[in-house]
Amino acid sequence: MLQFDKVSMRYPEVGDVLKNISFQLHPGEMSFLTGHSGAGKSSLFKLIAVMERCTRGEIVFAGQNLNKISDRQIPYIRRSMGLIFQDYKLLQDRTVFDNVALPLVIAGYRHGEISRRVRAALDKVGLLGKEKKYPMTLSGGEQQRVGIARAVVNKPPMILADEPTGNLDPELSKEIMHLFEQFQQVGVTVLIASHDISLISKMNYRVLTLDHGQLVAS
Amino acid sequence: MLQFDKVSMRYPEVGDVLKNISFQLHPGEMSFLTGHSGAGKSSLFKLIAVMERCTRGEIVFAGQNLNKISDRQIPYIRRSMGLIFQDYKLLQDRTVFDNVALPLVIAGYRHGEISRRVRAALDKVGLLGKEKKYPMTLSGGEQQRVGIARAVVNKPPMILADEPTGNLDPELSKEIMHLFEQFQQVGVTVLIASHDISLISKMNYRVLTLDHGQLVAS
Amino acid sequence: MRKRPRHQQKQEGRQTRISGGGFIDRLKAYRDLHAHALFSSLGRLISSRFASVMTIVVLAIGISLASGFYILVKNLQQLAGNLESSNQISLFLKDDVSDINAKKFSENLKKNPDVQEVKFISKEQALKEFETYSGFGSAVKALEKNPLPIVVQVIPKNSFDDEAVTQNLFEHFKLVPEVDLAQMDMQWVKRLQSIVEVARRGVQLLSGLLGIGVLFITANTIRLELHNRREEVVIAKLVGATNGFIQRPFLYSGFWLGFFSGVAAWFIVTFTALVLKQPIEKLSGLYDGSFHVVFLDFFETFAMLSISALLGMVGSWIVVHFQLRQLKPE
Amino acid sequence: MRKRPRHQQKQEGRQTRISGGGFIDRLKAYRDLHAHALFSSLGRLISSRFASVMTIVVLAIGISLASGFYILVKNLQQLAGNLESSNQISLFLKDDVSDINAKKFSENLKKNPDVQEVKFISKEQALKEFETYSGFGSAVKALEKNPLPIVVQVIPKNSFDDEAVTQNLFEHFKLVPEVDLAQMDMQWVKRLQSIVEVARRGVQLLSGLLGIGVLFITANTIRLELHNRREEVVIAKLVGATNGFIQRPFLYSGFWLGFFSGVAAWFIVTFTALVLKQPIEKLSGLYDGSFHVVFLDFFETFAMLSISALLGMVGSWIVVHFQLRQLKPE
Ligand SMILES: Nc1ncnc2c1ncn2[C@@H]1O[C@H](COP(=O)(O)OP(=O)(O)OP(=O)(O)O)[C@@H](O)[C@H]1O
Ligand SMILES: Nc1ncnc2c1ncn2[C@@H]1O[C@H](COP(=O)(O)OP(=O)(O)OP(=O)(O)O)[C@@H](O)[C@H]1O
Ligand SMILES: [Mg+2]
Ligand SMILES: [Mg+2]
Repeated sequence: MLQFDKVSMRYPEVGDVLKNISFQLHPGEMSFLTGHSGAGKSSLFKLIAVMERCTRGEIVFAGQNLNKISDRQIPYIRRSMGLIFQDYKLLQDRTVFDNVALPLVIAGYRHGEISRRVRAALDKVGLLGKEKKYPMTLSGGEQQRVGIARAVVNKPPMILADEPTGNLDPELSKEIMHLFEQFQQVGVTVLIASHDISLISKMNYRVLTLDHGQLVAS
Repeated sequence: MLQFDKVSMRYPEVGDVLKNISFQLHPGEMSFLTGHSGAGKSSLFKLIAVMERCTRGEIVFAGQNLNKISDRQIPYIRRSMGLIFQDYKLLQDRTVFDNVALPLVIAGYRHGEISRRVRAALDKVGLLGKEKKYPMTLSGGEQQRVGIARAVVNKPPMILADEPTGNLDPELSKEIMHLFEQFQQVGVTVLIASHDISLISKMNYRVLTLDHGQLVAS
Repeated sequence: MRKRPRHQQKQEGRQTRISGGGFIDRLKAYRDLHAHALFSSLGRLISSRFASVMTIVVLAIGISLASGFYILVKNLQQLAGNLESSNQISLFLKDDVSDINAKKFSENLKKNPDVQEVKFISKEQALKEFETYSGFGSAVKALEKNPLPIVVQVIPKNSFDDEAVTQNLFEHFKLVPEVDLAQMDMQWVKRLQSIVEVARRGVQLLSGLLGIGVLFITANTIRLELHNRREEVVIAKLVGATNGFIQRPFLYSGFWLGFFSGVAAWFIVTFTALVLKQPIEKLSGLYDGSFHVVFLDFFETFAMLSISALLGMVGSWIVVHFQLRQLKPE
Repeated sequence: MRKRPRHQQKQEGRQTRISGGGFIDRLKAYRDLHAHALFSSLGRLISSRFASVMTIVVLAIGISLASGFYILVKNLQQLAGNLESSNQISLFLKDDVSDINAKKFSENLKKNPDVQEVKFISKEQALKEFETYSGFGSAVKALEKNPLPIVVQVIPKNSFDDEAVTQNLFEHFKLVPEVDLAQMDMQWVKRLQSIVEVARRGVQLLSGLLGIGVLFITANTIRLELHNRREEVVIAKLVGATNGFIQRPFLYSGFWLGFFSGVAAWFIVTFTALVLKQPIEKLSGLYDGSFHVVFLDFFETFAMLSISALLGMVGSWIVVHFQLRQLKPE
């Protein structure tokens, strides 16, 4: 599903933030990505979502070489990924419903279908009943869960979650992780960046560890 | 330093989010605030920072009744609190230095003094050398630490930290908590909202627990 | 070898685009998207009422100035049309031509295909006119005998080449035996040309300035709105929106802004014209009263609204097109 | 009982404001804050060059239209000044007054305090003038004897109440024995009044429109900028900024925007006037050549720049003042 081959990435001002990274995720595999603050986890996610391009190496996603796709193709690539961002990235002037519905509206789903799917996704993250509220009037953890609902609403073949439980209490964190496990069980590839080592260690999945941009354990 | 007396708070659309809260923080005391996602932790902080007003009860901060102060006095109240926000609230188009310097500029410090203090604060959170970068080019954890540096730069008599370690690795979280302890030791009152129960339980401080807007343990 | 994987990518891209259902369903969904963008952009304008009204007023001022100038030119042209009658030839007949012969002569002139109008002025009429217009009126009354000749004023036909026709006629009249003296009112023609020249240049310059102004204001407003909504644009891009999807609501916003500004401008222009109508016609009454203020007719009103809406869309397209390329998620 | 704690709060509030150092230090810090806001707002404008240039062009168009109208009025007034000489009285002397007596009479008139200018026109001059201006020139040549009287044209002194003075003089001249007939050129006066009336109304309306326009555009630009920077405003409020601190950079932004727009408008106006100067003066040459296009003088240029800068500040103040109250951290 996803393959990194000797990938390096450089920000002009700070130098290489990812160095010579190689790994492979099989379809339906679930894995964690850890590392200290500033290790390069979010940068790796940006490469996969083509928000940045790598300076060396090759990234292949679903059979497509991400180095070689054109700007016009990027939207269609992104539609097959569910992205959960560290800073949520919600639209502040749209309701929870509209936020979660956005990927479906963009993909051109009909109204009834959108409504059904959004409700199902919100139910999964425990926010049913908050559809009409605006992100500003939600607690930090609730906003984070809206972001999760948006990522899973169009059932993408791959989910990339950047620190999805940073603002959730331990109980809820466990539930969300369980949600990801459910997706994995129906064949979705899941990659989760997280600091919550106690939680990760309790779950028995592969852990990729970054240290100053290098993959030190896999 | 801070006293809540039967405080309730209501959002028109959702009803009471804080119910009949009473507690007291003595000057130089450090305590934690926990509770499930949506319990009302951030709302309680908003009351202290006069971002919202309570519907019933009284809040006294540093001898001033926060219910009775006028809009013109609010800025001066806020200058005596170091606020750390769950969503960082950094200025995206200003450098790290300018972000951290903001409270000092507002309070009218001279240039040399500002520079000295900002450097000291950034050093404490391990970001010395990143002064010239913009928040957008920092990792999530680095941004969170910029927010912490800004809160402590003008040495306020009270620090209010909302989820200050949500995006930090366990190592760094411990260091930041240690930083708060140092402040407490020189007489600063510290209140920290956190989900990180394993970290909280290791440190031996008072824990206030909220459950659906009610204080259930203290 | 390299071409192949690219092709496959494209197909896959298209497949993800097709979200269940057949061609008809996709078409319906597409229509839904457009209708949604059209009305949601209107709703957005209404919900931020204060902001929209300010923008519309600013645009309306620009548009109403531009169409005000258009009306000015239109009225000037009408005026110039009136003044063209000054492009005439006066024939002073010989003293020995009798009144009856003079009348006959002028009747004959009317048959000339180049002549549009002929005005016969008897000696008595000439004296009266002279009294009225010359400023020496009372002095004339002291005259013992009417010294003025019979005058026949000839207005040449309007044609594509006015000056040449007038000149030809003039040369012809010089040789007519009854005519003592033919005189062309050339000074009037020259003055008219100068006035028209000045008006033309001034209006050109100002219209250019205002056209640029309206485009700039629309573009600037949309640019600022885009800047305001860059978060939204970035997020939409991140969840897979194409540039087309993102552009649409901005283009419709531009359309609505332009359209409503056009409507507001119509009111401003009409109001201004109504206020100015009375003194202008009073003034014109002092001359010969043939001048009436003209407004925008139905077709021109329609054109104004269309052009405003179009300018709004073009302005927003320019900005969206150039800025969208720059707005990358990072 | 209630008043007391309030008082204490206020004092404490003030104390937190004083951040170390004495009065002089605070004054210096305050000056620093202002200088910082002034130059940082300039730096911000320069760093967002494209946006600033667009805003400035939009404002400059408004300002240049307004000052263009000002120049128009100024030139119209100059023109009206020329035409005022039409507000004259023509005295037709009796046939039996000899040339020498007539000259003497006109010399005497000059001593009248209400009279500004006296023009003596002999019979021969009158005939010549008549030939040139009446349109019956050639007909006059056919006259055996000059039928025209001596004419003395009197221009009354300019005064606050022109019409009354003219009327008085007119009544006086009627009774003078040498004068056969006194005639006031009233039609010209009426026409002039009508023209001035129309111009005045039009210019008033348009200037009002444009003044509102400039204010609106500035206010709108600042509003959008404020909207763009509401995050910044909210954050500054959260770390203890007073409304004054937050307002300052916006006011200075408004100042710079207005000032630079004024400069740009000066160039636009000067360029336009230079382009129009030639055809207008050519036109004026056809009359009597006494009309010259006037531009903005030094004082007016200064006033224009000051007013633009002021409008910029006022516009931003209005918006900042009203919107800042609404922008609460939540
Ligand atoms: N756009 C950028 N321009 C320049 N440097 C950047 C940019 N984004 C990130 N960096 C730098 O790259 C390094 C890695 O950042 P990244 O966001 O990948 O870390 P992370 O592993 O996600 O950390 P955290 O756990 O704190 O979120 C950091 O030192 C950061 O300062
Ligand atoms: N501005 C608002 N308007 C209406 N409701 C609000 C507003 N802010 C918060 N709420 C609601 O109040 C409740 C408490 O929110 P609060 O942010 O205090 O929770 P929290 O304890 O900080 O949660 P978390 O740990 O997820 O940040 C939530 O249910 C939230 O939806
Ligand atoms: Mg990160
Ligand atoms: Mg919270």
